[in-house]
Amino acid sequence: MPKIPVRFTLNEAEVGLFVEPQSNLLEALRRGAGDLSPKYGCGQGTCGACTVLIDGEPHLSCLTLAEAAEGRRIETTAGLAQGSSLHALQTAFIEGFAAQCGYCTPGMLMAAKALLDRNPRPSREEVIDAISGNLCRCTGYEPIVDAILAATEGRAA
Amino acid sequence: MTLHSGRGFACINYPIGMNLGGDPAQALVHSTPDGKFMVTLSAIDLGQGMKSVTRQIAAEALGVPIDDVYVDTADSDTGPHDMGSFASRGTHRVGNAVIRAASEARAHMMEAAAEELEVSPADLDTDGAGNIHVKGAPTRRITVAETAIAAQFKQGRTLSGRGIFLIEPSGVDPDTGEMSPVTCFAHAALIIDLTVDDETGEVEVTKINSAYEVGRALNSRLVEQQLIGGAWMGVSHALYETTEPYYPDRREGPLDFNAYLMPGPGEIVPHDIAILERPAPDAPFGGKGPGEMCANPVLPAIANAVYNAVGVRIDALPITPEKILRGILAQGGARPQGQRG
Amino acid sequence: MSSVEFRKELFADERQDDLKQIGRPAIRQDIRGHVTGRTAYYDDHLFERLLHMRCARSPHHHARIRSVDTSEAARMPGVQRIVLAKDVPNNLNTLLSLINFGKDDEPLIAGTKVSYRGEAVAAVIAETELQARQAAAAIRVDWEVLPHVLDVEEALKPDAPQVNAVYPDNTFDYEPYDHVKLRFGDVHKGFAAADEIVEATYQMSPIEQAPMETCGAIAVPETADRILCHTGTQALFFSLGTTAKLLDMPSSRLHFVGGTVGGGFGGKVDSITEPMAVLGAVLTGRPVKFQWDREEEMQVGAPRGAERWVIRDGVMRDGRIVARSFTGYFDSGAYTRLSSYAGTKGVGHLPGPYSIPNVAANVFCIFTNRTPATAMRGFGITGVDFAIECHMDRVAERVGIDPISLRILNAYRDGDMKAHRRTAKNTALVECCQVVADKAGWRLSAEDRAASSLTGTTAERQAIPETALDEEGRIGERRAGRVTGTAPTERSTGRLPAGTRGRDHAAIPVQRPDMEILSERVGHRMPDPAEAGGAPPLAAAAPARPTPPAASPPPARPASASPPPASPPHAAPAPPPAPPRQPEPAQPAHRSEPTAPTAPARGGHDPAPPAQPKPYEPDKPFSRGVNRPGVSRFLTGRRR
Amino acid sequence: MIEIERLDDVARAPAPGPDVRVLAGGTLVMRALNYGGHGIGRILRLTDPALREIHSEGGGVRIGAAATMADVLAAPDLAALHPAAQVVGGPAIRNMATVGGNLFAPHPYGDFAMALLAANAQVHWADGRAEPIEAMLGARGRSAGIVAAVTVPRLQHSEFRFRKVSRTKPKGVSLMSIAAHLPRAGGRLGDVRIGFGAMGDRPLRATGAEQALSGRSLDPAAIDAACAACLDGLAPADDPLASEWYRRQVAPIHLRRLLEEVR
Repeated sequence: MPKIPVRFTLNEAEVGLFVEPQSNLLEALRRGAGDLSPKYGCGQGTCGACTVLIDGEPHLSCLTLAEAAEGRRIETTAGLAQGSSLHALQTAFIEGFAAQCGYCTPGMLMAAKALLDRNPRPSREEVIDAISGNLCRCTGYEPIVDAILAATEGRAA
Repeated sequence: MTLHSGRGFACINYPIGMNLGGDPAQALVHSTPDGKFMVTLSAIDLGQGMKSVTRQIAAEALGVPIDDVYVDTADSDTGPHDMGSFASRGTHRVGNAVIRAASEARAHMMEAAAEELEVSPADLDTDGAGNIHVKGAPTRRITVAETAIAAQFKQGRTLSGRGIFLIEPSGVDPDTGEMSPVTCFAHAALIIDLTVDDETGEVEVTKINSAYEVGRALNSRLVEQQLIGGAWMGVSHALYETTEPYYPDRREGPLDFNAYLMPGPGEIVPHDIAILERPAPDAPFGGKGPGEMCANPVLPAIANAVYNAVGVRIDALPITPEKILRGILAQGGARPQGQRG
Repeated sequence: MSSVEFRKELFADERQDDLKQIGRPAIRQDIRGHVTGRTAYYDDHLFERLLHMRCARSPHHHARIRSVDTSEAARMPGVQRIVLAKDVPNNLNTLLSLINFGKDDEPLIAGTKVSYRGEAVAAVIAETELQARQAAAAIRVDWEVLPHVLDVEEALKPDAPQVNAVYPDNTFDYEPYDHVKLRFGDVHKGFAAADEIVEATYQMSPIEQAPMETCGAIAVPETADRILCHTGTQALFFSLGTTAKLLDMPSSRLHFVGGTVGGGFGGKVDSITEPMAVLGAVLTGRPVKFQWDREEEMQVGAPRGAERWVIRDGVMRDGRIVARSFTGYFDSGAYTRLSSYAGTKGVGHLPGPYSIPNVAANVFCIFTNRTPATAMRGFGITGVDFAIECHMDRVAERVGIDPISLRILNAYRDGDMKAHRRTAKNTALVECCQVVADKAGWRLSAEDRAASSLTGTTAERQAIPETALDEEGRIGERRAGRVTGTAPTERSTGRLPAGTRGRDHAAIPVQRPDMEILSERVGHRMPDPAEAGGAPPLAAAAPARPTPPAASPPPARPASASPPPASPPHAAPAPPPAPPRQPEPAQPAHRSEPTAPTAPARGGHDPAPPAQPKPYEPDKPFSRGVNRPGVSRFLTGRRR
Repeated sequence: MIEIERLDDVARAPAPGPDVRVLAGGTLVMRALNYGGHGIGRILRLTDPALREIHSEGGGVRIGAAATMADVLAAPDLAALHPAAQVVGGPAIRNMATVGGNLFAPHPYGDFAMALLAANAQVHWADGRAEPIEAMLGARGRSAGIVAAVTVPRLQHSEFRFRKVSRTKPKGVSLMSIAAHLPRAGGRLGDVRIGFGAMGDRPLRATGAEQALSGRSLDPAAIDAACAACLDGLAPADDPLASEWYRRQVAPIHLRRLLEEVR
């Protein structure tokens, strides 16, 4: 089957690719666009490691048809820092020891960013809901929730 | 419906670094011309912090700031042999190998500095901030960077070291089971508070208090990461996880994380930890490696707490609402065992 | 919500807290990579013309393979190669052969029989993952379904289906027995003297390691006729050595890169994806990725095996446990993987952190028709601890003693003799009990609060008692129906005199003095060489016997399952005969000894790799994954 | 793959059948494709924005089949259904999972469809047919066609209750879910509808419990009767989360808790 052209913006840069029909956005981002920050964890939509933002909202790239990204605005963890200046969430994850193996971290960060973009001062419960689709096997979640809350406080300061 | 409170206790020891077959680990350390040190390993960092803890161990053993040390792992072309990261052997085996490699590199560094300062190496010490000075005369000093430059470009000397750590293999006597399984043990004791819903069998763990003895916390935050995350995994193993819900029957095995159950961020249990440190003589700076043992006491403590709450002993994991409810019904209702402690 | 406190006042006199780097909450070296998405896991390496490999798997628990029809699959779009058992050069392995433990019992790809549901029978290599999946689904296998067994105790019965031809009795061979024995004192005498007997059975469940990154590897043909393999293994040289062995290639042709892994928890020691990917790269000459999806990770990837433990305690009214016996069953699944080791490690852990004068255990590693089990966080210990600590509460209830008080009463102290005949040292169980009780507001008696790990040992607790021995459960007896019991037998056939023990095993000393850290820099009391032997200060002079050499390959089992010789009991403390170390063709881990004529040195343009592994040559790159302890080539040269 | 940009073009599409699947949010079809897509012959992708609209229509609300759970949560008119939409996965899934897709979600999924069953929704097919949701769910897997929308009656938030029982929070899938429409007039219940999710191969009505409550006042005796009869109409099975035995055991307990919340 012929490949299909698709264009979108990835972290504010224009991207044009040819993708396999029926392939998912995760593969298009990783092998097509070379952005390796979203991770494969299940291909089932049950782990959240591949979470990216599409037009500002969190989506699972493994369950998104690659060609459906046409014309959309995609954000990944690779675009989170501004140059060498880290996003408040990134700083909070570093200082809060909120990652161990780090494999869930890019997805966690995007889920958290979607929340903070919409709601800069979320409650603990709102943070928990925001990352509820993102699994972590190492940390027990508490350091992650604390780090996201710390990032919100950091922003307010 | 009644929510019954229960409290359970368990304590354990944990063997650090299995040794039945002999399991060596190696490390290499060398300096760059500007006095930074590279540690080359084949150990694996699977999240436990191998790169970070060996970096800290190397910095301590070298006597230099941690920022001046980098750890590279694992490339079989450059990293020396290592059996792998399992059985709580990482910190113990690799850490000891790193100490040996770093100690040899340090000896060369002190010899090079001694030549520059025209004193005996035995009269020198490091200040941990990047300087080497004469003992008792902190102003008579040379930086590690100057030492490395002198060693490389003037003295023709490398600041490098090799380390291997191996405990000779132990067999098992087939008649008595006599063996030398490990060289040190970590310890833990833990108290779980929970509630049991006597109509549904649902359990909510409300509090964990724990005391973990880890030899020495080589990095206090890495230890905290292991203990918090490990206790979470213990709760998960106790109450949720199985690949075979109808064991030994193989049917209905979960195929995704919706069916393979693990507690989520909505079930975070407050966990108050006390860390005890009794250094193990043969462990790197006494540290025993807390990564594996931290989950273990949680499982029985939860089972014991469930019994305390409703009088039902669940001896088969996981402790599901169904098993608890069957137990409650079989005995004609919840039988709280009274407040503990 | 959670909190951490350091109880620095405890054991303060054994520790200096003025180290400069150790103890600091230094930021993780890898964290910046994690939060920027720059950390490179094995799958984060891009290769042109990457191929994808997927397996066709057994739908049956147990079946003979009559034939495999790959014709339809081979014609499907994108398919480059179909891989069958015959394509694996040395298609039988066991992981621990790298440390000379156990017999090769598992194919990489099944050729004649499958023994668990999900076992691979073929692999497809195709241009895209979807093509590989669809072609794998088109492979047709003619199965002859066989009876299967899924329960460990059922598997021990003489008429149980035979799971694994290499171990025809469905038990791992712990020569000369079909189980690991622990014998310390005389438990049956202890039970007879006890006021109460408390017995219960505990069952673990299979548990998935569930790392967020699934197992996988990418193999890439590299320059110099080598193969580069990016891998998520937890054990780089385990995987490298295993790959070299299965593919019958010198390990120096393999270049493994890993070290940054998205969680492991034990499941990434198994080294299956690496040989598969490397085989794919060898067969196609292109980069090949072999990666498990989540379903495979959950049902094909080895879980922590289920364990069943029967504990029987003899306890006095005052709470002293005077005898404890265990019957343990490790469910290994269809192949050994690491379960044999779990059995041994679990036995070394018995009877938990308690001083009990009479301890016995029979622990079995049993083959069933389920997914092979392997390591997981707490390997060999988690299930034992669950059983022991549930049991301690049962005992406490029976004798009416506070559960923590019962533990402190029986807790091992420095100097106590453990059941595996080594002296306890550096213990801290009592202090952990006291600290946690204090934190949680669980009141302890003054006596319990005053207890200490440093004191409390006695000459009696330090002694090795006279020990009842037996020879029940020799390999093959159970299958022949001559023995049915699994618990430690009451019929002892001999007694080992009190005090009998072998020598301890210590760290190999440093090669040169300057590799030793200066004692004043280590931050704690260094071991006293006089204590190194582990002789307790109060112990009576003990007859010693050497322990057998480690993990030597067991001698080949007698072909006939003839009745065991009625060998006399150990009348005197004599060591069991150490089996001679014999080079076994299927276990090349010790091929470091030159056993073949030296091959001619290979030039830079050497054609095909030699079919036979080369003998050990100290000046060549590391061979065969694991070497003889102490002779690493990295330390052979003279230092500058 | 066939792309349908406008709903009017449905006629030219092959009829969905066993090997033709409609791709909307992707949570079902993309997952199947990622795992080989076995049994999928063709995929219909619908991109008509009209399919995503939610608007008032007559006495009820019309929800386009491609409206996501997040769209439902943003619609004030659907406040009574918000608790059901809120528990479908985490935020990313809620941005993707559609109302139409939920109608076809296999056990243990389909909590939102179950709520629609209790709400007595109508299902509108693209070819113009409409049928009660119960009929549509009953013929699921055998029917051909594309669902364009569902309409739900306007529900008083106070008269509609939803409860999800899952092992993990906040995202766990259903061990069971319950929705109850409990219209009241003059202190008495009108026609009660109670749906159960994960208690059969599709969302099912607890007809016994409905009969025990309809026309009665919601007093302890009625609740007792409803709970006693609540398994009528349900067909639970073993799955990895719980056994049939457990589901039968606790269904009355959870129904009671839901009903007692209302009182």
